[in-house]
Amino acid sequence: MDQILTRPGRAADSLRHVRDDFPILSEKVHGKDLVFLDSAASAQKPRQVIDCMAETMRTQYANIHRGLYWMSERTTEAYEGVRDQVAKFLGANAREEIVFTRNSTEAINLVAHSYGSMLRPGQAVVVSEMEHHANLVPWQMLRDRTGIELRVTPVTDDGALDMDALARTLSDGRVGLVAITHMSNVLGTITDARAIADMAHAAGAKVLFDGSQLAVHRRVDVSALDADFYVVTGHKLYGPTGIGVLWARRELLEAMPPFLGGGDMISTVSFERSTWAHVPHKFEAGTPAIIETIGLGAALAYIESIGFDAIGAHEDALTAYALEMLGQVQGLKVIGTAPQRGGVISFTMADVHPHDIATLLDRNGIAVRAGHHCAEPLMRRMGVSATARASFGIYTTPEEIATLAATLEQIRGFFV
Amino acid sequence: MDQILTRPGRAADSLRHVRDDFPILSEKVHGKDLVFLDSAASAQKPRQVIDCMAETMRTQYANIHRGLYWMSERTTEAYEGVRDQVAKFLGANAREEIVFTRNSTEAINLVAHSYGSMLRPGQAVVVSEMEHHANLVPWQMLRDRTGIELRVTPVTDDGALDMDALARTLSDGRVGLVAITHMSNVLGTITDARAIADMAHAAGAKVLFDGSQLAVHRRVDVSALDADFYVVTGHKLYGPTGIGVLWARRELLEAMPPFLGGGDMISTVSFERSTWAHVPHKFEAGTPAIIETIGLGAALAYIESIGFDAIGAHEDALTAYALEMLGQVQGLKVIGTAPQRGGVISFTMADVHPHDIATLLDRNGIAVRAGHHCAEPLMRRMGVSATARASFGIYTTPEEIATLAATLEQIRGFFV
Amino acid sequence: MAQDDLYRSVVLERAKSPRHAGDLPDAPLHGQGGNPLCGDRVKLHAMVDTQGRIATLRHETRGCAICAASADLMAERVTGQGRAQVSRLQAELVAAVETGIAPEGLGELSVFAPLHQHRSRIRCAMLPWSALTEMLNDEKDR
Amino acid sequence: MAQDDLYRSVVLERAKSPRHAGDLPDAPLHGQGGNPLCGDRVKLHAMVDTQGRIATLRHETRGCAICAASADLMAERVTGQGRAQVSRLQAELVAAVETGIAPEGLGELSVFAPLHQHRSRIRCAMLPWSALTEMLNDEKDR
Ligand SMILES: Cc1ncc(COP(=O)(O)O)c(C=O)c1O
Ligand SMILES: Cc1ncc(COP(=O)(O)O)c(C=O)c1O
Repeated sequence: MDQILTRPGRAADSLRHVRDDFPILSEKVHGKDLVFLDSAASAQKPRQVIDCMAETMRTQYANIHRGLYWMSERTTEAYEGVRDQVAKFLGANAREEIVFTRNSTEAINLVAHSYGSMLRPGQAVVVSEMEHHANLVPWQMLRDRTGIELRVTPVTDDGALDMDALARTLSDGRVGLVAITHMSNVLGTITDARAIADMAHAAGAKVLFDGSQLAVHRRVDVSALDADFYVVTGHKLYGPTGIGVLWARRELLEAMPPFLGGGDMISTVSFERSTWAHVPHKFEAGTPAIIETIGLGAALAYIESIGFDAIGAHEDALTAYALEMLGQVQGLKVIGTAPQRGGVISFTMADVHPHDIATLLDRNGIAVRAGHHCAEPLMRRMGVSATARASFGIYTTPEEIATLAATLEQIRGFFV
Repeated sequence: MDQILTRPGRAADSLRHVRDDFPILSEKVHGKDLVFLDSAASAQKPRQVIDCMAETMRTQYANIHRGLYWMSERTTEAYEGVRDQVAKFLGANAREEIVFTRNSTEAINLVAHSYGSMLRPGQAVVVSEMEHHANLVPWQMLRDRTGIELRVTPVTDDGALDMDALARTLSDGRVGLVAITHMSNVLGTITDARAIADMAHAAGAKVLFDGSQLAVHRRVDVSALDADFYVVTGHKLYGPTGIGVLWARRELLEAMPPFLGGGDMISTVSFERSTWAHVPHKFEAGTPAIIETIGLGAALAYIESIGFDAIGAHEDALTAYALEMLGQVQGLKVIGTAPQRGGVISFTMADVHPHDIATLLDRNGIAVRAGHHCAEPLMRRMGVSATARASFGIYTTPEEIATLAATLEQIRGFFV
Repeated sequence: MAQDDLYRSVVLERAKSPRHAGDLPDAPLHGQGGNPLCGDRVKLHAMVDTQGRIATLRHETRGCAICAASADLMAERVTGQGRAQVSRLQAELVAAVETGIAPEGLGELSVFAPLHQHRSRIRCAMLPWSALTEMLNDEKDR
Repeated sequence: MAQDDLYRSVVLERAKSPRHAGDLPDAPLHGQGGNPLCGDRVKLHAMVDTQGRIATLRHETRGCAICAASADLMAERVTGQGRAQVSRLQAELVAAVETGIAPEGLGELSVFAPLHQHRSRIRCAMLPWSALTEMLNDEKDR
């Protein structure tokens, strides 16, 4: 294991300079160089984002939308400018289709509350077996509130979405919404969103994609996917915490009742009744995460400056390399081997508990996640109680993956 | 008006050094020194907060709660440490009573959805005539969803809460919750929260205080107030956007159903059903505003380092001075003259439209708010369609107030 | 503070003593516009000549000085003009408030150009114009 | 990576080949504890002597090495001890994992002290102890 088998070449190396943009990557952990392989949980932040947020607070900040003065107008412009940027980033038709939320979770809850209230008992929502709790629990809660049906469509043993089974799930025409991940945070599987959208639409259902993972690694084009709802979360996109995005077709947003009430989402208010602002403001109650939204803008600009071609090539090369390297570790089993996949690799290693793997890796400066990854039902489906998971970002290097594999080999040595 | 009548003395000057902590205060606007008098909409941020957030992202960041590695554990500690800090800041009995939200608006919506779902038709929620939309619209939406009654309790002509009327509103014993501001963002009125709580409790109702404004200016002690719910918002507390707080009695939080579903708020999940985490985590779904929460901790530490004694003395002196100075401006009328009041002053000036006042002040570098201040029904109650509003923070100086008054006098001169 | 270049005397005078304010009960054309955010309201009443040109325009404006002056200056300026000219003028005014540079021929309306530094007030100046355009379009559709 | 000081051989050995694992079907005392987050589960079975001291303790542990080793070392250490001694030991172990410094007399249990650098794993080591305390308290309350 000490010899490196197939070092990815140019593709993976081309992003080497981006490491300089991430100050945290030069930190030490337990006296070792940090090897951060938990980007799927949350990515690190480039100085472009950090500096943008700090600069905003230092020189150009005030509450937005209602201020009739310079600072407020400039901050409003910066905030609303990010809406344009996000619309472009996701391939949306109009800026009005972009609603800012705290994170993906809130975006999905917004849809579950608002669009969900338009579903009628007898109608069903379909989720898949590989959903993150964020795309399962809100629908369970909707079911328990309103009496709609919740259907779970299966994955195959290698962790792909079972498209035949999905067709059967949709066949009775009672499905109102299909809510499925665009990339699994456990298996790394990338689903065929366009095919899912076509099937859903043919069955008269709307479709929501949880793009929390995918949007970090591939260009999203909601128009090309023919999606109805799409959610992403800023902190995985190298952006700040506290900011996420719901994209939805304008006519859906217009038909949907508001979710949270308060300032900024109203048109007029009297004690008796209130009328709602136009979309997207109808869905943004109260003072939003202004600084974080502006920080998200910096993150998207940063990603665009690298480009998804380079990002995709880098991560594909890394993933192939990692699968090969990890495949050499004795007793290591990768959970999730669908052909379409990204740089999120879950694994078990012989009898070593994933928590012990994570702690022992951490003692060597290597950060991986271990547990159920907020996907408990998927764990049961795959026949494991927990996995360890390494996930990659634009700053991940082949050397880091080699270090991971070598350290895993040593850990295994401890336990035999 | 050029001579300064009663310059506040030591009290108001004692915080002069804090201006150095706020980089934005040395910015220019339209070529003039910025005079920022819109802190009630959102406060500026001290470098202690800016640096803390930047430093967190530079050296110590990872997703929290589920990470079994150093970076995640340290970030979790920092995040959960702020919960202790907030509990202390608000005089809570236990850290478990602190729920992090995006802002006050979301905190109130959380209560309206969750506690609100436990109210039964026939029961009523009481709000006052001086509520911000954030503490009115969520209750209207609850009423429209569930059929509870919404009652509005009046204010007196000077803008105090009419306590006799409140007593009558409560007298039929059907009120489940009284939701009232602790300080008006328009009138500056500070309500007698303890007396309101006693009346509510005597009538068998719970009580929620909207502390968005008050907590910035006075020490809050939820135990001494005998409150049941209390909300604050970080961005007014010199902290980041994207972070707010709901405090609630533990037994209430435990009895309440969750609001948003997703990761981190569950105990176990299966496709059939899920069980909820302990409070407060039951109410914090998904990746929270980690960096903003840590930034809020820095803001609270900053406030505590100055102390509410100094803050109160400073702001009381400023407010008295401002009322005197503004009182000298011809045609200027202060809206809201309750005896108990803080540093938020709404006014009209002869026939000059508040929007023209705001723009003309802005051209002189002075930022005030103008409009309905997210309190449209209160505007109607006070017989105005809009007001201009100057509001003060720890960095406001008597000179700034003198500049405001002198500039208003000039503006009035234009219009006669 | 010297006499302010945005609130120049023409704006203040027109706001205080409008020359084209009032009702035209017998006029065939009526329009209105409002901005719920700031409470500005404009009502328009117009007579049109046989060629479709505005013969008389009166406004009733409740709102800020920018809006009131804009309505009054608009009434003056569009008198004798047809729909095409109105929409060209409106476009020029938009250009002026967006850039701060008044196109040639905007005349007194160029007093609003400094609004480009006060973006939240642009709609105050534009409200009478959008009400006018809407009224003329309604008339065409009839 | 050298042999790791947290995962010292005693931890690995006890996790792999526990000396006190198993059931005690006829035992009067049974307890259990679990951590839903990581799936660790501990079942305890105990005989108590006439003075209330633990005569035999067996554990059935499913979970990580830290938890399994902790259960086994605990079973060994508390045999012959009464409730007061158990709770003193537990307190000492807490002090060790919180500070990284093992109090005198903690003996082999001090192997867990490095957990103070791995705070998320502390509950793995403490799970058997909280199950034990709960079992002994239940017995007292009966
Ligand atoms: C009294 C009052 N309540 C509620 C709010 C809403 O605060 P936020 O927008 O941060 O949710 C505000 C601030 O605008 C306020 O002044
Ligand atoms: C696939 C997927 N969906 C949803 C989420 C939830 O994201 P957030 O916690 O930012 O709301 C995550 C991240 O944990 C995820 O990986």
